Amino acid sequence: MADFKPNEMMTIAAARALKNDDVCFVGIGQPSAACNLARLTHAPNITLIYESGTLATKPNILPLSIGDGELCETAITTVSVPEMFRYWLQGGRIKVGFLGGAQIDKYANLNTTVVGPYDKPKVRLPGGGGAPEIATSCGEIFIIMAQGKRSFVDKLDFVTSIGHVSGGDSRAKLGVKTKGPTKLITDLALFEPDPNTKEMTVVSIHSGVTREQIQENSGWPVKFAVKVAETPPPTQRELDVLRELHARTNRAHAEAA
Amino acid sequence: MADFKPNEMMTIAAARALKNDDVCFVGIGQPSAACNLARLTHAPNITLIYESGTLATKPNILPLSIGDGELCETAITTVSVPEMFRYWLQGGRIKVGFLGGAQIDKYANLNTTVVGPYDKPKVRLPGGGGAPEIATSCGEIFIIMAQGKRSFVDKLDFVTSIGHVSGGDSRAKLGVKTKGPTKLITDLALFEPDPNTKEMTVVSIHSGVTREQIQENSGWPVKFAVKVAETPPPTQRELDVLRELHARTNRAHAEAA
Amino acid sequence: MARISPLAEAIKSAVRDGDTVALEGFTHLIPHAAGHEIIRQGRKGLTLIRMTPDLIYDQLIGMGCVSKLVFSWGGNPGVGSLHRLRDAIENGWPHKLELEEHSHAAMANAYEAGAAGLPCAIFRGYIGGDLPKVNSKIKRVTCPFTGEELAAIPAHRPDVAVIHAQRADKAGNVMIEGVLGVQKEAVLASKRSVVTVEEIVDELPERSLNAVVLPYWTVGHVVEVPGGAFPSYAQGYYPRNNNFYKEWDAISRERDSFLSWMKENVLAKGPEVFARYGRKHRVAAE
Amino acid sequence: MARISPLAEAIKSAVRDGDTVALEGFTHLIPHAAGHEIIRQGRKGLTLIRMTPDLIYDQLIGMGCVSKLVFSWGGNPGVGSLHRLRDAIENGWPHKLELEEHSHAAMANAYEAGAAGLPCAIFRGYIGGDLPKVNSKIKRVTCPFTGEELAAIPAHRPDVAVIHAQRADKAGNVMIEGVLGVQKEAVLASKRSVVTVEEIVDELPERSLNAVVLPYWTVGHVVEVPGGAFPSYAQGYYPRNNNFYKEWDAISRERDSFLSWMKENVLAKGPEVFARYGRKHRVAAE
Repeated sequence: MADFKPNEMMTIAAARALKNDDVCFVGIGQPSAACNLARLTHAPNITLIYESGTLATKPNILPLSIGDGELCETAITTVSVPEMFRYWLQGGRIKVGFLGGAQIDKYANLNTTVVGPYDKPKVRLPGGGGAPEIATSCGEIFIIMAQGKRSFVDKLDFVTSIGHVSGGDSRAKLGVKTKGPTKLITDLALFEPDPNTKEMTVVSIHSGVTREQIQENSGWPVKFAVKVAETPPPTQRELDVLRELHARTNRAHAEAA
Repeated sequence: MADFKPNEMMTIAAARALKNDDVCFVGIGQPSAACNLARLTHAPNITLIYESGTLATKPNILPLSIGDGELCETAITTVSVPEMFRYWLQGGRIKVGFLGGAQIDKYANLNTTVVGPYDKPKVRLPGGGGAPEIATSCGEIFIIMAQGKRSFVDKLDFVTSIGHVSGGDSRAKLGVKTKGPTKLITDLALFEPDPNTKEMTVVSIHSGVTREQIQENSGWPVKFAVKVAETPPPTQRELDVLRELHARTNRAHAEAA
Repeated sequence: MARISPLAEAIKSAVRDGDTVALEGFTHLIPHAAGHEIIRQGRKGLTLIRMTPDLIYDQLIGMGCVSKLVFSWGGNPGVGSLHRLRDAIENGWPHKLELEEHSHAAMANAYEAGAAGLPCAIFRGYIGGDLPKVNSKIKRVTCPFTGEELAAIPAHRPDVAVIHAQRADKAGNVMIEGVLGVQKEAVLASKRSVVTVEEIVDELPERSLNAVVLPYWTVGHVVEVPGGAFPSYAQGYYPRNNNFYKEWDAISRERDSFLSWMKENVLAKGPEVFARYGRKHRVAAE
Repeated sequence: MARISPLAEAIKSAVRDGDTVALEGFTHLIPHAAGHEIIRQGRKGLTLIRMTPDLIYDQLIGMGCVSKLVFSWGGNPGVGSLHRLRDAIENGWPHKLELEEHSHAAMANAYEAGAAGLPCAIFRGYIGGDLPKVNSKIKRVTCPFTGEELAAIPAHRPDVAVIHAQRADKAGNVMIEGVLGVQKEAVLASKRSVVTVEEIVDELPERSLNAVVLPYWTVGHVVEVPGGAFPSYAQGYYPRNNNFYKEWDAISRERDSFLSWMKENVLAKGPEVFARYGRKHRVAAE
């Protein structure tokens, strides 16, 4: 078995969740790495859309920002940002939206706004960006976040974008017709919402990780599914493609300086 | 003095009303001829916009339709029709809008919808097209129409687009901030709104035309300004440019067939 | 998801009796060949939407395919009346035609809202005129910040959009250039779509970074019909045949001359007759 | 009406103390040189609008030009925090900063509505989250046809828009390619505008029939500032300098290092320093 880092497992597990005919709204960082890894391995025709307006882009290196020239040059076309949010996101043309955040709760609501009170924050975070409407307009949401007690919290300081709200049918009761978070991929495990309570529940534990580790890195009593699988470890090919993608990216960014 | 037709006088008088720095929303037919005549004579930098989305177009021949290829090829760019109506017309970026109609009343309200009752029309006309919002969104409106008892009527069968409504401040009372019809150019005379009543009033009579002719071809008792000018007859150059434009247009349309 | 199909199959699969259909095109790229196929297949009870219904709508109405028209300007541009449309409204021939009449601004906003997944559009319009008296779909919404009353209309959400474009690639990505009209919005607002194109190419040619492209997963049937916009035009391929528009006035004026023209030129023919108009007129980038 | 001006004159004439200013750019074409000129001229009490305030806003805030920020995502993309923005919010340094916080969808719609001359925008958004609790500008409007509650926000109508573009012609027609962001909307929504460009050419080059062009009568000052987007990029001219974005993290972390960098690189310099970044990187059509 190849040697791998938890972070690599997280990216690879997220990539595996994507299908060849998916249309994805891609965020910068982990989501971008996962989506492009999928495209470079099992999902060559996956459609990647970045909120800067680039449609069906096929970057050779990972962008640092959401609107790097590489994304535009390899896209089928680039639309304005108002069009992106009106025709493409709100128009219901995105199947999978990727989100992350500084804090998540057990219903996969996310906070990317503040730690502490809004008016007197302890840490001011960047803010919602596209997330509030990505969370409700995409067909379903995948969340990628490394686990830890400061990020997996019992109560969010601020709800930037909703997941399953307070569980059960509370999301649907707000008039939202999309599925919301269907997968939460961490560095330790894969969570999916319980069909009834909608609480994010561990369905697969990454190779070499224990239940105790998952609990220690969560701020609430974690639920485990009746049948919990073991996430297959990264294949050599997955690791090679991911590492080469990162190496290529680093070389390109260094050259451009 | 050159020999000319009333129709030519009408087009030329309309062209003269346009200035080099005007931005015009151009309709097909007489307005298009007048605007391009202005461009080819005293107003070479006039900006012509057709509702098909063509911005700052400089057609060499007159288009038959609002979206002929000639308009697009000579434009600085062509935008979509939703953008045209949202950013350009409603956005307040058009100074002069040209309108015509099947019927006009003394306050320059226009009917291009039906003759007779709406539900059981005697003659079904094409309808409003862009007119309802051109009439209220452009800085001011020029109307070109040949006079006659069937078109210059006491009461419209249908108000497709408003002019000065029922006169006085009735237009402003509807919340409309633009000027409305400031010129009505006919084959016989030039009308402008009375500053108080807003009734369209003859301010200039075309060369060779009598007050009686104007009255005979109007369905209401026509008001004449205190000082009525005589419209200078077409110059030879105006006639030459207009006739050559029409001839070039006819040759091009015949060739394309 | 784009599927490359023959025209008859595309229309059969996408357009059903009673559907709401938008065959769009603002002078440019009007889908005449697709409209003829709808007539040949004898569709009935259609609600047709279009900003500028012209010859192809005159033909669909005259052939009895249409029960309702949603529109803002119905004429033969630069020529005059649409005689079949008038005959339907004024005399109920071949049968009664229900009208839902708007302004261009309203129609453009309704398509835009449909593409944007909204239930309605708001705009500054319909002030003072009579159209709101005859169209119950025109309402008012008050701006919660300024108190201004704005016009509100329902979004267009057709069952089917039918458009013509210059080209598609083999995956079904469709590229449009020139006078764009509301075609992109019409396709994005519709449940299904049929896109006829001048040519299907291996890959879309070199293009602007911001070219107007409908990606393959947003379109339905893609059909190669060279010349399929005639007598409208395809920028870069062939010009508008203004003479045919003038000739249509005489052809369509009487019911008999109309019917015999339709029989000879539409019912007895197939989409292949359009190919002779589809010659390349000039290169696209010129 | 476009006027070709030097940068200092353009900013002096267009941007006044207390103005609402949108220096827009979505990663691409961020008007850094123009922002530096605003700092050099010592503008105070500005309300800055931008979807993605990044380095240039960090600089304007840290230099005390800004009293209010209207935004949806304030960070150093792919790197981390904006330390000057955080210092202003968390510690009130150099003074208190009022926030009006939105989502991207809201901001994009607010610019779009501003460009369209509307008082407000409606969209499907802000469902369930906490932003409406801290932003009183977020209201609801009910669709008169379906009863659906939609989010409503006031249109952006800045006093001034400041953008950077690839090129303008001598008349002042401005052409933009690549990642477009909301720049066209920002200019159309604003009372005044300053457009810096990589180059002013005799005539706009051969372009797509649907190229993104702001015609001369819709823009204010046009200023040639080669390299004026650095460390952002200008598609067709030079790439994004990702390393500078990373370096900014260290420069801006402490007040002292920030102030000395600003003194040396902004206050003591002029727009001509950007020219060395403005080399042609590749041709536009590639």
